[in-house]
Amino acid sequence: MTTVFDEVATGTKKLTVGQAVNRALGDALATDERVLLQGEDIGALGGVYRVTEGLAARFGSDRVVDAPLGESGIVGTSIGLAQAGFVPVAEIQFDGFVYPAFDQIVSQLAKMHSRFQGSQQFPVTIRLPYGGGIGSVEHHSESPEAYFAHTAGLKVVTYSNAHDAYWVTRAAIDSADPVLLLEPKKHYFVRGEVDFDVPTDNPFATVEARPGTDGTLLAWGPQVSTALAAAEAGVEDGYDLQVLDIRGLSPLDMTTIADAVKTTGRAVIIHESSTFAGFGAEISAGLMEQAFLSLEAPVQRVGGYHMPYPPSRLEQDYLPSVDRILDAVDETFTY
Amino acid sequence: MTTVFDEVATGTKKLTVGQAVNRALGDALATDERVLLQGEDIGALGGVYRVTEGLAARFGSDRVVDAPLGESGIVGTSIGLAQAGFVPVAEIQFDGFVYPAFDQIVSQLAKMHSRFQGSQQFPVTIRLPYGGGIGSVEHHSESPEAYFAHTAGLKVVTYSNAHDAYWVTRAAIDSADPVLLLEPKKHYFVRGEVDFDVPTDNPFATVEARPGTDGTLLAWGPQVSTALAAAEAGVEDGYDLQVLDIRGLSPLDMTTIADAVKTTGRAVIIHESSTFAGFGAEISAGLMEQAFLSLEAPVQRVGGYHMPYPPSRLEQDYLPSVDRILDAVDETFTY
Amino acid sequence: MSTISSPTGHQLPEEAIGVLSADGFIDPTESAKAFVDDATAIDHERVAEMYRLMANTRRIDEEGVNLQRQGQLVLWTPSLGQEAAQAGAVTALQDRDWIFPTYREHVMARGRGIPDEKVFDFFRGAVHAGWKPSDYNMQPYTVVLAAQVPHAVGYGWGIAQQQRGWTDARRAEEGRVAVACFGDGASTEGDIHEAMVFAASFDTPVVFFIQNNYWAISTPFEVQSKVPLFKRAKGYGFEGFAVDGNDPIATAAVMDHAVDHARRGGGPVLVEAHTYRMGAHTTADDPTKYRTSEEESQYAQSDPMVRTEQYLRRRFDYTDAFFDEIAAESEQLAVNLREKIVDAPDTISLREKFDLVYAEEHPLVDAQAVAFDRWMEDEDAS
Amino acid sequence: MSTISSPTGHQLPEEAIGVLSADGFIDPTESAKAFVDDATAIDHERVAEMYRLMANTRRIDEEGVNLQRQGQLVLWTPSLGQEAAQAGAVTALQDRDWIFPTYREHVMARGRGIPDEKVFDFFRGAVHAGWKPSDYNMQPYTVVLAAQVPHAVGYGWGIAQQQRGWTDARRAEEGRVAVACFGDGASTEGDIHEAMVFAASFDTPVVFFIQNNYWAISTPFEVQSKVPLFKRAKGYGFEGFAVDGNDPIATAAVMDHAVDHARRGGGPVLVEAHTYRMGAHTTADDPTKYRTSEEESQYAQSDPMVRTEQYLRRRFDYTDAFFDEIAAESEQLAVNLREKIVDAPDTISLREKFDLVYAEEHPLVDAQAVAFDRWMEDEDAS
Ligand SMILES: Cc1ncc(C[n+]2csc(CCOP(=O)(O)OP(=O)(O)O)c2C)c(N)n1
Ligand SMILES: Cc1ncc(C[n+]2csc(CCOP(=O)(O)OP(=O)(O)O)c2C)c(N)n1
Ligand SMILES: [Mg+2]
Ligand SMILES: [Mg+2]
Repeated sequence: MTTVFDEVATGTKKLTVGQAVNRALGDALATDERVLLQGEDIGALGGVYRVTEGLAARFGSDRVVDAPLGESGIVGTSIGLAQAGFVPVAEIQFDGFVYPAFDQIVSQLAKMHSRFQGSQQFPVTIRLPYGGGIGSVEHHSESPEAYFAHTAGLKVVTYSNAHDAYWVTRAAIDSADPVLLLEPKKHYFVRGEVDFDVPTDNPFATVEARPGTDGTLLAWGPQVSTALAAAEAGVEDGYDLQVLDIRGLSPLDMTTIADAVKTTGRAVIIHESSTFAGFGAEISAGLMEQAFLSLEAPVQRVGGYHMPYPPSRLEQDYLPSVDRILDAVDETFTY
Repeated sequence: MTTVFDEVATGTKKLTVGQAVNRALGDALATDERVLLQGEDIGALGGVYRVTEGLAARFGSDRVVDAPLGESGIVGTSIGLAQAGFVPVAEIQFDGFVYPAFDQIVSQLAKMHSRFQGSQQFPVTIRLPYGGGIGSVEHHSESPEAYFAHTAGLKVVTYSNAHDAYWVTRAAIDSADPVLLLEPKKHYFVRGEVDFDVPTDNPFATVEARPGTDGTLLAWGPQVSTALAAAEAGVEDGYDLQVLDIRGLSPLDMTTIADAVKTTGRAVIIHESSTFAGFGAEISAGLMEQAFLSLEAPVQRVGGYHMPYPPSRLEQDYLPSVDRILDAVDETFTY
Repeated sequence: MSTISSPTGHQLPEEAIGVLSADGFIDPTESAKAFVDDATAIDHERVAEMYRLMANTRRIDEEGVNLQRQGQLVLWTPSLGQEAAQAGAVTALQDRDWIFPTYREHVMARGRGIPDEKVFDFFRGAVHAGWKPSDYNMQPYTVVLAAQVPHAVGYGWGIAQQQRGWTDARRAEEGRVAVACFGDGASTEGDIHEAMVFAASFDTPVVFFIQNNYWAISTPFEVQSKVPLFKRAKGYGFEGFAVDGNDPIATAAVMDHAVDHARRGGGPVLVEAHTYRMGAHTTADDPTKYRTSEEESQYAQSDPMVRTEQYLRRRFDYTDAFFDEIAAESEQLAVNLREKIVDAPDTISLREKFDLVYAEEHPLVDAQAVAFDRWMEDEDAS
Repeated sequence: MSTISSPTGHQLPEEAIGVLSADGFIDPTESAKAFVDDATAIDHERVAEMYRLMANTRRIDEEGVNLQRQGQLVLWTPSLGQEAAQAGAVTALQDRDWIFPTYREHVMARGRGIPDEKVFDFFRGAVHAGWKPSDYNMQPYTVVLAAQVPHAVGYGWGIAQQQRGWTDARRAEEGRVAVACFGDGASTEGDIHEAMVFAASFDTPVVFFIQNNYWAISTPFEVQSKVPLFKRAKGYGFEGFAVDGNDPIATAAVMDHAVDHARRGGGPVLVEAHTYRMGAHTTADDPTKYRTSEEESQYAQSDPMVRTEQYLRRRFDYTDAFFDEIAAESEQLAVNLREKIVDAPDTISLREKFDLVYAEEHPLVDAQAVAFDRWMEDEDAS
């Protein structure tokens, strides 16, 4: 799937999200010899989604390393590699396989900088393909962002298109702090324009994906496209809906979000994982605190139900849909 | 510390929280031969807080088992024990040591009933002493409720006094579903009246710990006492504050909470872990959805800062305090 | 002797117990001594039954690949090449024993009498668990590597307690054993280690049954370990065996021994069956990216089904009649399966899933179910 | 020979390498053969240095218990009884090597020149990490059992890459080694296993240094394993040694060998030092609940400090003068420490902690810090 590139990218190119990530990883490896990739099957195979295709051949199996099959070991050794001066980029193969590494992420990696009183940096990036709608078996479709965003010391970021895939990945690797990089895997094969000129904005900021005045749809990663489709469909119902693409969950660009919702007065938050104690709750609570007087109606959440991610034949009923989003928008107009 | 009891409890007694838990565990062991306790140091030592003192001697080291030192093993084997017909009660020694078991809790235990289409129950209780303010070293003072409450399939419960310690523990063990039982360890030595008559209410419901009309303080576990102290101190400032004691985080008794806040119009949520994407966010978002029109002011959150739990000399600056709570109440009166 | 040396350098470890040559002659390895008599004493009925399980499953396996290509399945995990190992293991068990499988134990599922369509319900994305575990004393397939292994140990711990004080005779009659299956890749996960520590500590009747098929997706075994995995057992204080997993009678004899040892209360045992994943990891995999066709064709020569057939012919004078019958039976199974699977409806709706999250009531789930009902009605109406 | 058989049944494993008897005579164990020469060749300066580390630390350790009783510390973890093991290990290292300790490596911290008060800052709840790791090439104490062990392996992996292609001479001069410390209890954690797999897979220069002190709080070693832990190594394909950890010269010689092996690029090694936790687990512990005083007094007889003193006297004619000097020095250290610790102020404020959560800016943390400032001002004003 992925083309292998030989030089650091420049100009503008049409790439899939997966190719953009591949290019970002390749450019990071090419420009900083401290960068080391490890993960299950990322070498000869190029990853189960071919996102790392060609990188082992180009940079050597010393820098693009097929790890033994232990997620805690992958994250734990990445911490040690950082202590030895490396900039590790660890891949966890699927969302549902990150939990064996939870202690090393939440209790070690996230806390090391603070624990060591800043005397050592831990620029570890954990790449985690996430999200559903891909018709796969159990544990391949989860959205664990809430578990991680709560964790101080960790940055949690994502993106929804090829351009951002490139720049968010570069920024994650460049970050002096540990970053959990959530990759919307159902978009790996979605193509878009990537501009390789260094962006002027912060790649982790929240950006407007579509302007609108009647209400704001807030989404990230795989659900930005659903939000955009809902906004489009909403036109027929007479709604002019704004869509915000949240790239950084931690840090969360609450200023941009609150300012936007203050203008529209209505907000619907969309995400795939269960709404209960999900990350949408933080945004809703944040709007409560920062935009209360401007709210025309309670902020609504559209997300997964309070159940484990269902078998794939049922996932379309489980995931947020255009109709469910517009229903929530309707609800805000009953106030 | 704990007295060892020989018969199933009856009547009313004054006990510490730790003694009440000890009694609940003993009564469960005495009344149901399927109950099996396992955990690190729970046998001869009686647990690092002596909460299981005397139980191994009374029920045998086959039923009160010193486990090898692996948290994932403790939870993983508890799942298997449940499949063999046992009712396992697993202790994880401290909040900060639960993360190595995260996969077994979140991805296995919580999902098994749903995965198996209800053909098998998993009545596993995980006892987890939690919370800070005890002057201990790193990882002994955390409040990880948000990580677990988000997880469908798991019940997450806690309590704030000796009476509830007894009944919430009994109910957790009786539950046909897996329960994460958060034990407010700083209260282990706090004494209270325990009424052993079977309670008429649901032990996981939210209850009013103090009536009040000007605003509602919402807290659970170790912070209920802080909330009560704040309500008391608030009298001087002219506030008549209600305090709700939230025992079930999942299921969360949102009806009681919303009804209460609809009456008072103001709410402050108090918890120890970082507020960002903490469990308070869910309550705030829930109030947004269910009590919007009755809110006189935005719901406030008072909790830990966005940092790892600090060294113990600094914890009093980190934890919610009466002053910080009243400050938040003041804030709601600026609207 | 059935030593295999592969392009990636693997070779049956010298400690591996093997009895049959690749073409089905009795030709024991050095290390097989203690097991040759037991292995060769396995009667023809059991060998034939193993062959049947292997042949039936291989045909269904092929159908799995086909059905996935035709869009009927979301995924399929071929057991191609690993049939002898699984057949040897499952025929060593009593019905009352419990199996804790990975996602590739199709021969074992068949050995337990699990209908193919139940296995396939999982792979067509209809359910997370294809069958009711207690109907077959086999836990549904687990996808998170190694996670089922502590479950097996906990189960074994429980039955060890229930069997405390039993006489040897009663153990032999009624004693149960848990078999924990996992692969060479999964062996690296921390859960495997904790499971082994707990198993040793509580003397649980658990057989750790490793299918070392030399690959974990694209990762060769050498990345996980430079020494065979049976050697891990000694470090926990129990016995470990390496067996030629493509040799059905060697595997059966070693598993018989291991299961018997566990059943008598002797504690855990580890059996590492050296086999080879002849197919792709799953239908989503492309082995050409990471292994050579020479390697694949070399292993094709040690095909366990061929070996079993040869043994039946040579030692027990089985003839074409038998093999033709099995082939026809297998074909019929495939036909039946297709009928049941192609365009099969959902077995459960999302609405029903609400009621399965908890055994007891949960107000939030109930409220969401009500909202879901209302929503579905609106959808139908519009 | 210094075999110990305890009330709970432990005994030095027969494979354990021991050179000194409990009273300091040279009396090697059967298994010590390969190490006797190296051990007895250790010069008196090193033995004296080990003794100094042990004696100084023991006095400070005592002070730890006192200071905790007096409310100056939140907790103290005595190293009492484990001094020889740690002294043998730390003196086997070069300054450039890295140590990844648990929370009980006080002799090793001293060996690295870490000032006592920095160690105590951790135990008085002032900081989570007592010292700047790169100042001493020693990671701060880790509380989550086993978590530091994959870090050591990752560090070793990193340096192995940096040292690729180095000549043997350069390795000997500049090569670095990582030492991963853990206890018998921690050995059960899954992280230990994954760390060992990674270490073997990447041939990392890591020495796994286990202090098997036979207790994990109240849990006897038998619960973790029925066989000594050095046996685990073989299952991963590297070498493991058991050593009498109360014998300073045996431990030193075995650690010298292990470190040298790792330094030359030979990959990981495991050393299990059999010792005994003579004190409580921590000041919060009460060993009378779970072990007998007979057991404690039996182990008191193999006190490593006595043994080292006897050896210095017998073999190297050290006299009272030396021991008195060390005692005086130790006393002075304790006095100095008390001065620095009693009622010592915070070393850092919560306000400063805000700036340490992230290396880069984080708007939420910044906003909270501003709010915290405002809040503190209000508090001060009111
Ligand atoms: C915890 C976890 N990590 C990663 C995966 C993704 N994954 C599925 S199968 C597989 C390889 C497993 O190899 P092995 O254990 O040898 O079994 P095999 O597939 O060869 O039968 C991987 C990495 C997973 N399922 N679970
Ligand atoms: C993951 C984890 N689980 C539990 C604990 C609590 N705990 C602290 S020390 C200890 C015993 C450790 O025993 P061992 O590894 O033998 O080391 P020792 O204390 O004997 O030096 C336990 C259970 C912990 N710190 N970390
Ligand atoms: Mg494999
Ligand atoms: Mg110990």
